[in-house]
Amino acid sequence: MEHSVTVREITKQIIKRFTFIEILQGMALTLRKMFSRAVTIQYPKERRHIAPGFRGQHALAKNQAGRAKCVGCGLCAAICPSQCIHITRAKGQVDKYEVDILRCIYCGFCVEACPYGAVVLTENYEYSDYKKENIYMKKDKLLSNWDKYMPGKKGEEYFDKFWRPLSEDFGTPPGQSVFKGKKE
Amino acid sequence: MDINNIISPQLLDAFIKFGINVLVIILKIVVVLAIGLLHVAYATYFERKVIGHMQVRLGPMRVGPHGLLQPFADGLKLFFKEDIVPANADKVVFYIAPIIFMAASMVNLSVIPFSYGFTIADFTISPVIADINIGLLFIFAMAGMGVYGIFISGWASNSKYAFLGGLRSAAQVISYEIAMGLSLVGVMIMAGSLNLTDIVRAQEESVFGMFAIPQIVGFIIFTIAAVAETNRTPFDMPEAESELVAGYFTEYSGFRFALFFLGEYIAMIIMASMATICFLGGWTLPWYITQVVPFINYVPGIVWFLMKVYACIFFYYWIRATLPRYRYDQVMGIGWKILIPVALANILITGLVKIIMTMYGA
Amino acid sequence: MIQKEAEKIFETRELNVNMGPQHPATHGVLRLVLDIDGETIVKVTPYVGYLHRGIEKLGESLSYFQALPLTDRMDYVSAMSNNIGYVVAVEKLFGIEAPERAKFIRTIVGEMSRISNHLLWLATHALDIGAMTVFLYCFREREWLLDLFEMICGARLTVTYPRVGGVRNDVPQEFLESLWKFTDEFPSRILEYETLIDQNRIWLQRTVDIGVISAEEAINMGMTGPTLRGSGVPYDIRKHMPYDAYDKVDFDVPIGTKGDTYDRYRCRMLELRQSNNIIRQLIEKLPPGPVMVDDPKFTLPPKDKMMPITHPTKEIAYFILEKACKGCGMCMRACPAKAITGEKKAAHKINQALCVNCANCLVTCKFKSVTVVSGGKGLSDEKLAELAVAPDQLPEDIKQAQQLLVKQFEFIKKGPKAPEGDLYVATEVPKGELGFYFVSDGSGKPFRMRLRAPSFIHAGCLPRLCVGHLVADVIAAIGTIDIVLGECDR
Amino acid sequence: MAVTEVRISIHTTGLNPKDIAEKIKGQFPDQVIDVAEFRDQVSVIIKRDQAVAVLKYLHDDPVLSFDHLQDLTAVDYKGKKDIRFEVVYNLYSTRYRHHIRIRAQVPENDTKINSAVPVWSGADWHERECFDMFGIEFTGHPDLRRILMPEDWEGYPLRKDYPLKGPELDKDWPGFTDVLKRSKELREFDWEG
Repeated sequence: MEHSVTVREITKQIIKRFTFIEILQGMALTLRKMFSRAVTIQYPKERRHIAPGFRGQHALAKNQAGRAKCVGCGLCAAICPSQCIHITRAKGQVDKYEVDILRCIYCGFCVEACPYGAVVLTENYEYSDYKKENIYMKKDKLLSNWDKYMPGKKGEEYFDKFWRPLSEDFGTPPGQSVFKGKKE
Repeated sequence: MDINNIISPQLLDAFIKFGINVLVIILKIVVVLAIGLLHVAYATYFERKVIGHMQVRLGPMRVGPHGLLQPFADGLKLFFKEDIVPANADKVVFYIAPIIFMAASMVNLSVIPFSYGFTIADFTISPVIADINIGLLFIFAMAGMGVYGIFISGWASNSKYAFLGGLRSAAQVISYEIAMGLSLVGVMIMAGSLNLTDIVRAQEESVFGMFAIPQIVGFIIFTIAAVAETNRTPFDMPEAESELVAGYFTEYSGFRFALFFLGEYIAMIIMASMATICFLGGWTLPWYITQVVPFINYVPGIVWFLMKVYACIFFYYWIRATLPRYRYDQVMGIGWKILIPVALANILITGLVKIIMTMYGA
Repeated sequence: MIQKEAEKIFETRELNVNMGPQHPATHGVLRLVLDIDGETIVKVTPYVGYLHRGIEKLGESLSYFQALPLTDRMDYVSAMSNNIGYVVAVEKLFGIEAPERAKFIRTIVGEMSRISNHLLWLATHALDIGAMTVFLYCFREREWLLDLFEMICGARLTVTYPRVGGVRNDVPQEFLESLWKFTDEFPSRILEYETLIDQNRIWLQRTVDIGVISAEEAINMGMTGPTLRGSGVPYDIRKHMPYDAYDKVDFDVPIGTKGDTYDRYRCRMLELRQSNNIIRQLIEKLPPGPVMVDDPKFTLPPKDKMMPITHPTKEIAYFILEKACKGCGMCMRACPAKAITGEKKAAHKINQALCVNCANCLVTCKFKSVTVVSGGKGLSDEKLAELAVAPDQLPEDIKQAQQLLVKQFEFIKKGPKAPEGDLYVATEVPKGELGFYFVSDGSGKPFRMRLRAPSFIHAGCLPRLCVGHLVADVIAAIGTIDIVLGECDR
Repeated sequence: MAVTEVRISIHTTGLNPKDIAEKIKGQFPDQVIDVAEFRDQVSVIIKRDQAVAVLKYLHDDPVLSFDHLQDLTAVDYKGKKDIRFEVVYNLYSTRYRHHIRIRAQVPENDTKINSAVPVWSGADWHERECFDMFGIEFTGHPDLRRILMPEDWEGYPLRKDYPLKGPELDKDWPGFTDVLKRSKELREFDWEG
């Protein structure tokens, strides 16, 4: 019995060796894939779907009256691990709010730290430039980012969803995501 | 003054004939070079597209519709790129090496026939620049010359990566040339000639229609050796990008790099043509196809020739997309320990069969 | 004399090749100095440190909460696992336990991270050996996982998703469904990779018997993870010291026998399947519940409860009650707008024209003298004095908001204080054992944060794996130990 | 093929770390200074003279069998403790699954300790890193060089007295001055023109 098994094994090995079977299988796979749909996208023409809550370039939120929500408490600057936020205040308002984008590591801690919901990370990830000054974000640029990338309801929704933690994180909210069973 | 006083009419006729012949040859060279280079340009595009699609992506898409103008964009880029010569390079040799490599591959185009000759007025034009009787040997000789280009480029760069690439290449190309030569001896025995046109004719007249069937072993050995000879995956030791960065042309840039690049693709086309001519029946179709579908005879032979060549080139790309890379010692082992003995055995058997056939058959 | 000259001329020397730090196959900025005799390796000297950013030193000046993004940047290929390793260690240091649901989510994303890491490893390992198609097939699936990461935390690579005491936010329903679909399809995708390389004769020749290391030697050298298990040592921290939800799932650990490159490759391929299995089990069992530990000492307080003060429509003003103010000057120092004036030991005053409403005075005052006046913005001091009530008599929601705001400021400015002691916590990241050794002196920042990075140890094993083989095998050896230089150099 | 999937139990079979500490105390009574416990983890603080002998005992003893050196590092206790440095060994036994931490004290004026490479060859790079970051010399180490920092670096970065904002601009460290010079040159280049 054992003998026949080894003989069969050896025959199998010999057949494998001389028919290039595994190489032919691989080649069949690549040939098959040649006629399948490409998974890549043509970037500047097509863009990938960006999930809501994407951590991109910063923006300063505005309230309904169109004024900056930021009061300049400095918590974002305090939590920032790379120390890229600089704030000065004068005459009862925020005078300077600057984000050194090139230092920023996009951890999103500033959004989490802000108790006022004044700073957000937008979906903009294309901001390369030839000059450093153009990338250095000043207050007016940050405010215009809000109009540009968080128009209408989008800004409010952002705070509803991604301005963490909310009290539901400490409890069991209704409609929490759970496994709903295998789909047949 | 009478022209007849200076030169006799017969001599003039001969002179004119000679002149036209020279013109035809020059014309042929121009046509073959132009078309050849165009094919090379599109062979790169074809490669990128084929491999791209096999890897579930698209390949070049940006220049022109579906990236059709990509080869020209690449060429322009390489042409205008800064030509960097390493400070410690052996300058003269460094400059010569790509030229040798390129020339050695290009010269091969001259002996490749694309079709049977045809007659216009009095002139028989054979679609081959030099219809020489030792066509096959000539190609081997030139392929051997190409190694010099590779090796001295590796040496002259004065870079260790290039040097290692050059060494590997010299060893590999020389070993596989033997296997390739031996694999073709069977074909020579069967055709009884070294002239490439004659080899095709012999296949057309043979029972099998193409030598790939009776010479299956030789064909497989030739295919493997041709892949190794042109330094392509899975035998791309000399330029193994993940080991030697780019091998012997690591230090080359701009147009000199383009010469190497062109030379490599021309060598690939030559090898594909060789396979087509020696094993796949060249521009002819086997009788069992032409008999069944007679109208296929109206298609010019060159179409079949190009289709077969591109099928071979596609095969090159296909295995490149599928297989990993061998190690240097394993490549040499396959060449010397497997391919050469098998090729020798193939010669022996082919010779014996031929003797028996001539003794009893004819 | 002549003989000596001749000996000098014909002296045999090894060729000295500098591989890296810029080289397509050294997986980053690893530099290897190879002494080669022909193509045979005589000696390998690895040089690391080109990506040294001083994460251990940086950690000493950041609070436990702040240092989390640093761990993303160590092994950027599997940032999620590094985050989990960090938060597990810090949780143990603080002596807190994350809620059940958070643990499950962390285990799910940790295993996703393992799959994505192994996919990248397989892709680059195969590419190094020359199989370039596997590279793109692997990236196809990795892309799917990275998109899922983006769905839950807004970033694909440097995720910063787990938090000390839970995770940043709950996972959406689409995430679970998409992930379930992924686990359905993934086994067939693994088969695709294996069709291309698993039995391929070239692959076998390149990997079998290359870089063999015995079990005793491997463990003596400090190897961990699949690199060690390929040699046949059943050491997996997920089983030896279960953390998160690993004690609630059922999985096997692949163990090799020979300890060569092929065994390590097979181990990782089987681990892909096991991870896929673990994810499926966890999704099925995922319990409902909170995702953050409800203790404002360690976690940020809920934002919506602070709304009564922080919402812009409330138009609040801050006012210092003259009676309660002791004139300590704390608020004066804390005020970033320099709006508070006053003599020492006398009641201070907020200049409403300069005040930016930042609440810094509110949270610093120890004597409950700063109060909130709803809708008081722009009113005169006299009017405010009329409206102002003592903090104790404020409405309940504002009182709660004020307390939470104090917690928020304290958490961010000082950080939670850890108990004194030292602690070593190891987790199983895809590359091996990631250890965090904390020495805490009782302050909000670690006194010493030591990272035991698996890549660092594995890079040190390279000479042992390479010597005697050929140049091409160095590439296979670098691939098989699966190093990332960001983690190696820290 | 050769790789099999095995089931590993999650239950430990090892000794209690306190018992291990007792064992060490029994074997080397004059070497052990203190035993500290925090969150179920036990550290044995020892003198540096016999440190390697203790480690060798832990490695070779069949009951203990600490075959895996998890981590080797140092801590600078400047201003906190009298003896400034401690070299920390985290040991684990993959067979018995128990863990112990050995902390060997190294004084500031003579930062030397014997190398653990003969016991665990994996200690090689750890010790080099300790030397690089803390300046602790491991006697008997085969190849004690800087590993993460450049070879011509001055000072030991992870020591507590290492300046956080160094006087880099006054000093001519070539790596830094070159970068500064180059950045000045590049600034003059008009990228947009």
